[in-house]
Amino acid sequence: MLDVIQFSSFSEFLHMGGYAFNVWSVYGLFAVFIMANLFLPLRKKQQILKEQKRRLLFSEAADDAQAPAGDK
Amino acid sequence: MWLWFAKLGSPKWFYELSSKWLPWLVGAMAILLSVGVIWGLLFLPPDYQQGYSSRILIVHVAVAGTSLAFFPLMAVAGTITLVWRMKLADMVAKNAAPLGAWFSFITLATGSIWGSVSWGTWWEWTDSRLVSMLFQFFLLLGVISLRSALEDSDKAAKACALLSIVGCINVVIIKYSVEWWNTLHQPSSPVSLSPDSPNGPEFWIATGIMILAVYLFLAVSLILATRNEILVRERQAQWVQDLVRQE
Amino acid sequence: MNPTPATSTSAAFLATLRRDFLIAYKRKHDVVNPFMFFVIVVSLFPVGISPDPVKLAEIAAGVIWIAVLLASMLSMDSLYRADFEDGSLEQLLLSPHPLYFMVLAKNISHWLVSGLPVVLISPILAYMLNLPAAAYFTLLLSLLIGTPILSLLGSIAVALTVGLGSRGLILAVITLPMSVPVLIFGTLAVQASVNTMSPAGYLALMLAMLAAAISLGPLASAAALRISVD
Amino acid sequence: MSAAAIESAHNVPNADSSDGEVLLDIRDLFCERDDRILFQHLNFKLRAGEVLQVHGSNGSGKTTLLRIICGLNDSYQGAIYWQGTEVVEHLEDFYSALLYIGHRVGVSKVLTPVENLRWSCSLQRQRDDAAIYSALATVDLRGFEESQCFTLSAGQQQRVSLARLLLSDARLWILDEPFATLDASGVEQLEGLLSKHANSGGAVLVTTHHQLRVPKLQRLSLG
Repeated sequence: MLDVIQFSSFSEFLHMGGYAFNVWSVYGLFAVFIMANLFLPLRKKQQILKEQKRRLLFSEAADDAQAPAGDK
Repeated sequence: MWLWFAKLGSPKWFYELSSKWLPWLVGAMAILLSVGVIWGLLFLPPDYQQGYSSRILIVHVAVAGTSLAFFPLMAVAGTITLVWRMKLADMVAKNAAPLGAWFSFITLATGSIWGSVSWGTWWEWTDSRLVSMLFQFFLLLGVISLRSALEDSDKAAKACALLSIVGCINVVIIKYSVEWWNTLHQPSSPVSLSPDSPNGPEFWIATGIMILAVYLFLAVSLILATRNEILVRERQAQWVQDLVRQE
Repeated sequence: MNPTPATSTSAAFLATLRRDFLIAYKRKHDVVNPFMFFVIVVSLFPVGISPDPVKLAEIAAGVIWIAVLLASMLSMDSLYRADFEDGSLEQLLLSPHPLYFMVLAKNISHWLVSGLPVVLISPILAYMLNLPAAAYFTLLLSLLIGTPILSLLGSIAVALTVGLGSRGLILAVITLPMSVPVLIFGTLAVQASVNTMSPAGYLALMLAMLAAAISLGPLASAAALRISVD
Repeated sequence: MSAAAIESAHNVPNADSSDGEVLLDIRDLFCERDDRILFQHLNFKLRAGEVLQVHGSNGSGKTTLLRIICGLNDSYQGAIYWQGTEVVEHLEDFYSALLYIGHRVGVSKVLTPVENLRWSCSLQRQRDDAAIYSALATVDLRGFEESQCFTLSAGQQQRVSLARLLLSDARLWILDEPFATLDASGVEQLEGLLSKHANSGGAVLVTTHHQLRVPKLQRLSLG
């Protein structure tokens, strides 16, 4: 049973025995749900790193600018 | 034991450990998900009553089963926050609430799409599982809005921890009382409204694989979100600054 | 200067109870408004749905219970707010007595002044909604057991949000889903009486919930107050 | 900032006035708020007969320190001892001996001064109405005993809370800016109360920007 593909043609596969809308919308929703919850955190991570890098660079630049003045 | 516990509480330790584990978790999740989905869509024989619409159930049951884990998870994290004041537990709890709301929402959506075939209606109050899932969804929204309303993050952590513990007890009571309420309002028609009138062993094996895959997905997405939270909250720490420089 | 023994907890409990009664007496609108809200909401249903007595009789139990739920939620707002703003809450937290009993005293007095009047007026509204007479007593009894549970649950949510400026809606989002079991068993009990069956089982379950709420609710509220007053 | 806090902790003279019994002992207190360290390695002792004034600029954590000691704020590390035992383990004993007046003085506005005091006394030590009336007379509120507190001025409401000092037998007073709304005579009266309390073996922890005129005054500066 397990090794039998239930469909003989691609259009039959899409048709899902008359439940095309329901089956495909559920699997579509599921795919969007999973993709969104994996890629949104990854994108957010890039944003966080970018923002923090910017902060660090500027605070270091400010330190460098101040350091010689402090030595004098 | 306690040393291990204290170590686990350190965000740095968690970040480094999760960096090692993530590829494995993602790999296992990807394999199980593809096996589940391909099997579900291509190989699963049609149910004699429901036809191919039973394929919806694989996804629905897996997501629904995983949604039930959120309140216990948040209650445990809340207890750790309140008793041991572990920051990491709150970072997990903070991200678990919106993720749990997503899971509950997808459960409701897939449930009602399945119901539109099986019951002929998109919403059915006599299905106690969907009704209690609806109230779980509302309770999670309550936790999220409490978190966003409290500005002080320490206070928000403790308040949400307490609300999660109260909510977890409440979800159980709601579940049983809705079931009870339901048995008394059952319509006279003898049609089975249970979403898992089973369809042979293949169906259950496929569902089992899917449940495992969705649990792994929960772990992966929660870990990803928690890692982001760590980067934000620990931004003053030297190791985070080093990490930022390397990027 | 030996520290003399503090007052007994029961004396402090009674004093807190008396103080809250006194405040309620002096701030009558806090007590009257939820009551009026309840009466008005119930009388809107016949206007909005149908004046047909048969239809009204069918929904009477649910309408009264939901109106009670909303009125109870609205009245909760006044439980800790004034005390938080004037610092009395800090004094309560710093008393040498178990906070559980202090919170319980506040909950009891609050229920007596805002919950009980709503319960007592409900038979009149039940009559106006054409609820079968056989169910009056059960309605009264179920409200008598159910409204303290609602107060004890609401108290937790109010304690969690007491520091917030505007919290009307967040209070609703937190408390209303938690009230579902009370609503279910309250209306089931009344429906059972309407259908001339015994409501005893439901009332017993509600009593069990009340026992749990009395023992755990004030503990959770006390913890929530310690979090909010920080 | 942290260095300043360590230094200031050493500023507190503990060695020279070692005659009184140690009531309150603060060990290695650390508090951080919003990624900012308010104080760390904070150590001090408060002995019977002492008045300790906490100073510091706005936002230096004076109020936070007082609330931590009271147990109203638990986001700290370190230990607080009351008469030799850790406070968290014997909270009831500590609270029997503690009287705290914060920014919000704990006076209900709809109640009268007498009703307010009846309630606050009932939490710690029962006093009869005669004592309450005479305490109110002492803080110059004669004639206002039966008026609702919202008809009183801020200073008068503060005086209602001062009457609690007279009625209580708590050994430790923790007062957060008690002079803020008081007039000259009120300030003088409160200073008198503090001295008297210290002389009879009590201890006071107080924050104020006011120059306190009391004997055996200790100072602790934050920030």
